[in-house]
Amino acid sequence: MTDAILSVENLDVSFQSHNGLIRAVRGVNFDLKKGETLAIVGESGSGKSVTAKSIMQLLPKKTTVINNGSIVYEGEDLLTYNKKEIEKIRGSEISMVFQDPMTSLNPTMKIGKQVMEGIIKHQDVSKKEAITKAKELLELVGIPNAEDRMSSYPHEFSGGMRQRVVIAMALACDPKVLIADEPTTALDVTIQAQILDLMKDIQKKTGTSILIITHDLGVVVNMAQRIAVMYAGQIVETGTLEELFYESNHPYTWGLLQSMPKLHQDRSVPLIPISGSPPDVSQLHDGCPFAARCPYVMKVCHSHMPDQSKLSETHSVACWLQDERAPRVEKPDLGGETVDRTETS
Amino acid sequence: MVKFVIQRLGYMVVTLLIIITITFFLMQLLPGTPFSNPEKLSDRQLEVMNAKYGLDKPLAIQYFTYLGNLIQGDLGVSFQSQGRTVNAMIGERIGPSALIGGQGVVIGLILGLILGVISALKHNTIFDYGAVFIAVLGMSIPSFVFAALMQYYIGVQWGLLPAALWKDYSYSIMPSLALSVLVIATVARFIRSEMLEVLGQDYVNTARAKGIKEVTVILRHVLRNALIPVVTVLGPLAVSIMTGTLVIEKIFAVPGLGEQFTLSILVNDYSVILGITLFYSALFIFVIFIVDILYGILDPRISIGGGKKDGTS
Amino acid sequence: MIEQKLVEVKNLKKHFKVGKKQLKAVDDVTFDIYEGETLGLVGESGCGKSTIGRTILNLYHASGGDVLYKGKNLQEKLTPKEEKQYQEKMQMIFQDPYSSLDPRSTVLDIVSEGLRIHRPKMMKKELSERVYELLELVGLSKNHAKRYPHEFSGGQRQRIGIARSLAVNPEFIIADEPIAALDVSIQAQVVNLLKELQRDRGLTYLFIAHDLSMVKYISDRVAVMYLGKMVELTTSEELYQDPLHPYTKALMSAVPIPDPRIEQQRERIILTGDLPSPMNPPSGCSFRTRCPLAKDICAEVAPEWKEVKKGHHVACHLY
Amino acid sequence: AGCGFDNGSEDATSDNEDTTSENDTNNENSESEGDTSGEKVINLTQTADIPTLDSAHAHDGIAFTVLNNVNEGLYRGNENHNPELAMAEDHQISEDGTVHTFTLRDAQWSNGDPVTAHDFEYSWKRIFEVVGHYNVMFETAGIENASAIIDGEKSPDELGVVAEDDKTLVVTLEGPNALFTQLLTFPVFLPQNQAFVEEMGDGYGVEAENILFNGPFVLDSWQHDQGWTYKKNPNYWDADAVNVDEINVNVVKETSTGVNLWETEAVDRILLSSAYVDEFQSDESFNTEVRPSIVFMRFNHNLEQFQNANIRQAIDMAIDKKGLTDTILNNGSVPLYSLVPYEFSYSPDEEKDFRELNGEFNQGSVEEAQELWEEGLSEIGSDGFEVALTVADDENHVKSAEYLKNQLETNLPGLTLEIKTVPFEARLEQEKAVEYDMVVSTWGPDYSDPMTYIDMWVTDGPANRMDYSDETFDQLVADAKVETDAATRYQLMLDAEKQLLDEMHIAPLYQRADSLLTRTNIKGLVRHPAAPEYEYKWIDVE
Amino acid sequence: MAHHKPEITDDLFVHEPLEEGKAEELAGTPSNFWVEAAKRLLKNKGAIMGLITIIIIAILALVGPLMNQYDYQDQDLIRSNLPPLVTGMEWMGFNGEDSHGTNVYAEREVTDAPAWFGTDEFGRDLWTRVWKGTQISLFIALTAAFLDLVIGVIYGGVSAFYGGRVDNVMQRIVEILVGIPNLILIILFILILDPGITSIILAMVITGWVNMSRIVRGQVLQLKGQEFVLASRALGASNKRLMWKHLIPNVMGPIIVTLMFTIPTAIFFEAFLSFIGLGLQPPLASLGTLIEDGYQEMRFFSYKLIFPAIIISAIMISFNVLGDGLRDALDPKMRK
Ligand SMILES: Nc1ncnc2c1ncn2[C@@H]1O[C@H](COP(=O)(O)OP(=O)(O)OP(=O)(O)O)[C@@H](O)[C@H]1O
Ligand SMILES: Nc1ncnc2c1ncn2[C@@H]1O[C@H](COP(=O)(O)OP(=O)(O)OP(=O)(O)O)[C@@H](O)[C@H]1O
Ligand SMILES: [Mg+2]
Ligand SMILES: [Mg+2]
Repeated sequence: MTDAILSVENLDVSFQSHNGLIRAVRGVNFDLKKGETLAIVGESGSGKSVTAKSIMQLLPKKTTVINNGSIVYEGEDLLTYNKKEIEKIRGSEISMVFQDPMTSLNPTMKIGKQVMEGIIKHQDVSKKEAITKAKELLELVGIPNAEDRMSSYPHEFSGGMRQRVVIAMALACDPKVLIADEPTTALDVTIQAQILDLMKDIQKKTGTSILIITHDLGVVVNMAQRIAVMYAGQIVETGTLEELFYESNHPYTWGLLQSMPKLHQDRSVPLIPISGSPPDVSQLHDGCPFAARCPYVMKVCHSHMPDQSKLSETHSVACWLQDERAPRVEKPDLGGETVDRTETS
Repeated sequence: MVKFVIQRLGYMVVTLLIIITITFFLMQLLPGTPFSNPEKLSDRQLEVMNAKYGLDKPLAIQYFTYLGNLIQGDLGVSFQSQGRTVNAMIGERIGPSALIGGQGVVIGLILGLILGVISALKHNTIFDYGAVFIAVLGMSIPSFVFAALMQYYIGVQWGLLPAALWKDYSYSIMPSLALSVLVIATVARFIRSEMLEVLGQDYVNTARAKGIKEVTVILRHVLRNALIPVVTVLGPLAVSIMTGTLVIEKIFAVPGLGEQFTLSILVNDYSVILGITLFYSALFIFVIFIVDILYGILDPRISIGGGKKDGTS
Repeated sequence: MIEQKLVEVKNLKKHFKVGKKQLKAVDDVTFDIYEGETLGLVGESGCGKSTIGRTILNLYHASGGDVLYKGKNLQEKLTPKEEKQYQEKMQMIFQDPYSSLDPRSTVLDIVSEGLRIHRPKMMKKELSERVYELLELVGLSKNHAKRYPHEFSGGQRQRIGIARSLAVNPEFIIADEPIAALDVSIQAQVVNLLKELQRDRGLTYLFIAHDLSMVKYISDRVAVMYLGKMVELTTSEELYQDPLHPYTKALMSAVPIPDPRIEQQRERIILTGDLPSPMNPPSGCSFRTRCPLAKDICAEVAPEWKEVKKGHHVACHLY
Repeated sequence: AGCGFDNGSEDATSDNEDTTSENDTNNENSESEGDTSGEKVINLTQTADIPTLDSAHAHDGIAFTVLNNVNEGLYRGNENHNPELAMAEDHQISEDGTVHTFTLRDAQWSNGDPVTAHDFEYSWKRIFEVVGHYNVMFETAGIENASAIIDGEKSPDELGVVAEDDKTLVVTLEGPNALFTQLLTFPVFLPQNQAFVEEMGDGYGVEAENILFNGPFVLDSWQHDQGWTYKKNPNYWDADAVNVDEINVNVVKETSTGVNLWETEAVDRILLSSAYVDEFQSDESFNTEVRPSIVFMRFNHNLEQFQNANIRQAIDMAIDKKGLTDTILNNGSVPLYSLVPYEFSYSPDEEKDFRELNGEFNQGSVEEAQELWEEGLSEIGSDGFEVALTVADDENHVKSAEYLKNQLETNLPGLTLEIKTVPFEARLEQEKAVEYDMVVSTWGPDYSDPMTYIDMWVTDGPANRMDYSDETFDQLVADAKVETDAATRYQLMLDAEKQLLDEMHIAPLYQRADSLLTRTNIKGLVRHPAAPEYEYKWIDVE
Repeated sequence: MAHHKPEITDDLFVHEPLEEGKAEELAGTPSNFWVEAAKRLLKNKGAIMGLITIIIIAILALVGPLMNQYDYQDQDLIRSNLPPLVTGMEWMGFNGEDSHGTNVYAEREVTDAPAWFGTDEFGRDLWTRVWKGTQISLFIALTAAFLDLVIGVIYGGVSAFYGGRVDNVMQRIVEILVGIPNLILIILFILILDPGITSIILAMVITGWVNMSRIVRGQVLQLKGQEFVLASRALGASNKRLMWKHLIPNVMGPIIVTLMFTIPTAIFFEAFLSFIGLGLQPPLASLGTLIEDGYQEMRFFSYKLIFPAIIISAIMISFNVLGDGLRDALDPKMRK
């Protein structure tokens, strides 16, 4: 626990907009440990990207209000850093990969140059060395003919290759923390598998800590050791993979797990969706944000925010059901696959 | 690529031919004859003049004769300034126009760029509004009023620059400034909206995430991409400015092409009208062609001859 | 299952002209869709799935081949009346709930558009009655009819799209990745709705998707495409238990399964290399550049589309 | 026929006549600053470039002025606008007044060749070969066979001019002509050096280097559309009379630009538009120069209402011409009640102004005009009508038209006037085709004689342009043309004007004047009433 | 944290779902696109000021000429060239003094109503003429813009909608049209037709619509590929329906914005025509002709230039700012 390299404490981020304050992130807490992969899951608009961007301080200064909290990296609060200091951290200590490989590369700049940019900025190397380093990086992420392809433009690469370039850029200065914001959402499954594999490989080699953001539980399972589930700007449950998949305690987590078809799901049995739609973050009330969609909702949920309850060293959940006054509820069958049908291919 | 260029050139020639044809016949509808001061020319003399310049022949013959000469690069002689070739007239006139126009475009580009960038970076602040206001003002005041004010204050009252005429380099500054106003306004507005657009792109954040300085991000990633679309407006704008703007040339007594053109239309100097039209259209079409190619060079996504390969944005 | 063919696709081709080149988005594809079934269609992005769907509906003109609907060849010249008739029978649900609804039209206008076109005599009142009915059917209320699309969430929008396609009483619906753009917690809502409608109205679906677990759940049979060609087609059970084509195998293994225990024991076939460009597909079998089992012949001859087991078609030199 | 040709009479494009075509110049002098050599330099302005310097083709005031100052013919106009011997040292006239023998003085072209009688003969005949614009001047001058050559009946070779030797030029006229010496100052009669012209071919007169000089100045440089520079010609026979060393002419098209240049002392003489008159009126550099060019309205004589004398007279009388010149134009222009302008021509015997002799026509009050109007209307059986007034799109003309519309509509009940502004060329076209109701026209003299105004109106004359036809008038003009007695001829012309204006076949408006700023130290600038307009020979800077 | 607060009582821990369907309820009142755009526009102070200015100017253009006893063409030489005089506003320079400081009213003993904006050399009241001119300029501009709109929208729409060969041919025509110097076309128009407002408008329209057609074409090309168009096609919608029901309403935003910029361009252009002498038939005046006249006399009678120049600039700025504001308000990207 003490080996957290990055801890986000009580982070609270809002945006000023024409329709008033949008509270995108509301009191988020989590630690990222050295060498581990933490996944943040949650649906669209739940504040995943905002959390990631506030670590990198990439949110638009004018409209962003960080009301509260700290982001501690190696003992220092990044939120207190000035522009210069944060530029030093960015790319070298903490780097980030964005969701869409199609748009995260500058279309008018050669690949090689884009990769070298960070190297030149953070490392005291000659141009030649930077070129060599860039080439190595591209090879590392599996770009064939790296040397030639350095002078290609992004549009000459396929989506998967572009995403690999983006990863190469992020890895350029051996960052201690890699934040990957939906790094494979835009890619095909077979390509996605390649990229995820690549990230794991690299982590093995460099010991980087990865914060991966996704809404695809499959990807989470593939990559992460621990998971944080976000809903409407809050982390509603955190725990290890096993804890969340087999012992989860939050109705939203249950809903997520249930709504996905199992591999052997009988086609005649309907899926169990979460009713309703995700909340509008600009119009949240006091209570638990999931209350409106929760099948177990209680009176208290409408008016009061539940606190985090610690279920184990690694597992905590924010739900009134954990309160001893709450009625016991039957956990739904999450249909943990029985292990007999494993080898499918 | 070579094939593309040849094809495009072919297109250009055809377009020019059509333009010339239309202009040739339209021009005949202008009232009056090409001979100046016809008030005192007798009919008999007009006849002789017409015969001399081939104007007595059927239009179709005149047209083909013209085309024939054109192919040999001969634009004919002016009816108004007898004996002077149109080639020479354009040659002489284009210099001053191109100089003041070129300088105007450069000044306008630089100032417009600065204004546009400030306004985009300080979006929705007082700077932004200020820059937008200047730009709008630049587009709002008729250029002759602006030029006249400048001439009076800078030239006459403060005596900083020569008020008018065309002698040495210093005479080109004020006309250039007057011309640059429109360019400043256009460029500033364009850059502003393009920058705002580009600033919202993912790759800008990606660049920032690399830890590069904000200035570098703006210069290297934002500005360059924002500038590309400016090329499309700037090309034709530059042509129209550099081929002469009547008003400015008249006010500053600059012997430029725009002034000549208007004059020729008013006195029916057919060969000069045609010559300048041809020159202007050719330049225009050519610049559009160059813009297309430049666009392809600036924006590697555009494949010349193909169009955008895939939606990258 | 009644083995009554509803749609027969024969040697369908759709080539686009891109610049000077031909892009074979769909290249010689043959399959049938039976009445009342759901045929899943999977494949990577850009392999031609949507193009097949649109060509069947005649939104694109086929470059070759035939599409038969109940035995009637739709590629032949149809009278306007016939054309309308088939437009009524075949509908489409689109991938993107954001761009598939006209932002300037109300829900009422959107849902009733088909009725206005095909039942021009319908009274206004009747029309809105019918729209309310449809909205209720897809789980929205009639209060929503006066609203504009941007006021709805993704899931609701997709339901509007479904209501639109149902308005004209179709028999056959092409669902082009109808859930791809939706939040996970919403996807199940839509899938359930589609299944329900199929049960109640005897609809036939061509369900295009790339989420294999959903496809498996919803489809009776699944077809797999790669670079404009169909590589495998069989029942969904068979496909998951016994995929034949190396590409299908890789695809199945690449799908991450949201269950740590299974996932830990899974073996992956990680393909190397990237998708070739459809502008210049590899010679012979188009998958050979990434195929772990490629042989010499694969580079030379394009494999035939054959039925290797009953109801199990594959195009691969290994079989 | 002799319609005029001439200098800018109507000025080609605009009516400020002065501005555009006519020559006018605004010039001026004063040493330009920075010139430390003590040279006398004058900076003038022009409103357009020189179209050509080939005297055979020259047809506008600017070219005439330039030619007049860089070349010299047999005669040159003096300070009083009277012809004086120039290249000719001596001029002998035969008894019957038809054979004129000129003896040339020793003079040189700027390339060193002597100026010979052959140069005159060559030049004069060449005009017919190239069909110069103003070959009609030879017809007006009555030179033998000129008319026949123009009509294509004889060849140019047969023109009545012969160089008997290098120094002797003999010109034969078809009859005696009172205007002959006067006409000889006109630039078509300038000599040309045959060898040089032939060497230059089509390029003759197109650049400063493409022409030879034998006048008081040489053209030192000529930058098209920008300006040109005269330098004193040291080889000129009368070089001692020339005072300035250099004259720069700049092409400036906008009056406001000219004013700004004046204020920065870049130029020494400018033409003002009326807008500036108020501002500079009290300036000591300000002066107005009344020009012989006239502005008047033509009535379309094919229209029923304009065949009625009362109506024409009413229209003319209803206009407050003084208001027009003093308030609207405000540039020194003079109200005109006649055809021949003031101070243009003086009777041969008494030296009286033509105007003084013939007086002013159709003067009267608004009430009188209204009476005429009523009468006219009842004669044509109408209670009013609408007519269009066509004007060229020149500032002063348009202003005048606006004023006329208001005056006529207010003073003549039942009259509606619609103004039609058209480009200059279009106005001419419509005028020549007589496709207008009323049109604001201009006319300037081709030579200093009333005939230049009067013979316009003969039946079917090319300058008639309103289908006016009057036998008495035609007869008077024909008689005047052959009359050898100066006094009788003058009377015939006076009668002709009366004939035209007694019933106001045209409505004169005003006689144009130019408002100018001229540096007070500039003296000796001569401005002739007819082309060539300006004489720089005696100009000086004090 | 909340549950430490005393009010969390045991009785709160009972199952209480929201009423059925509540979760599906949409927040807020139904709003349509235009209403929202209008709201966004209202928040843009610049644009609103522009709009208000335009309205004020438009109203003055209509009633201004009626506000005193002078007609725009009444001449009176006694009143020639009177400087502006507004009783009570002498301190602002409306003091009836010319540039030499002489009170012209006193000097000429003019006793009838003062000219608020001064008079011209004919003694015509400039207040009346300026507003009359504004009226005419706005009329010309609006008509030209409207014609541009109609032609441009149809041309651009058809070109993009049918695409392929049709588009190719139509775009070539545009290229040629743009290549012919429009001064020639304009002069021809003005000469062939009778000079006047109609020919000025037609001359402006002859090439003016090209810009609009380009914008529309670009937009339609983009929209054509959108799925909602395909969806409508799949339902069997005719081309006509697609065009009018789906495409045109969706390009309305850019069209309106373009229109906002077309109007000042047209006013400007009319002023340019006046500069080269191809403007209106007197005694009609437009802002352009007034400026052109005033510019000649700007040193001595500066008021002749200043008032029309201020108004023309105000119109331009207002339309530009309004156009910018509309662009922001109507831009779908600006919507959340
Ligand atoms: N710059 C911003 N200004 C205003 N609101 C913002 C801004 N960035 C994000 N938001 C809002 O904050 C909320 C959280 O956004 P965020 O991007 O973090 O969601 P997410 O969980 O990453 O969703 P997705 O899965 O769609 O990427 C959203 O409602 C979003 O609209
Ligand atoms: N109108 C068109 N013009 C040219 N090429 C097209 C057109 N529509 C599709 N294509 C091309 O045809 C190929 C197949 O496209 P299609 O949209 O059918 O793929 P898809 O399988 O539906 O992909 P996705 O999963 O991304 O929707 C792609 O390469 C695409 O670029
Ligand atoms: Mg996100
Ligand atoms: Mg698709």
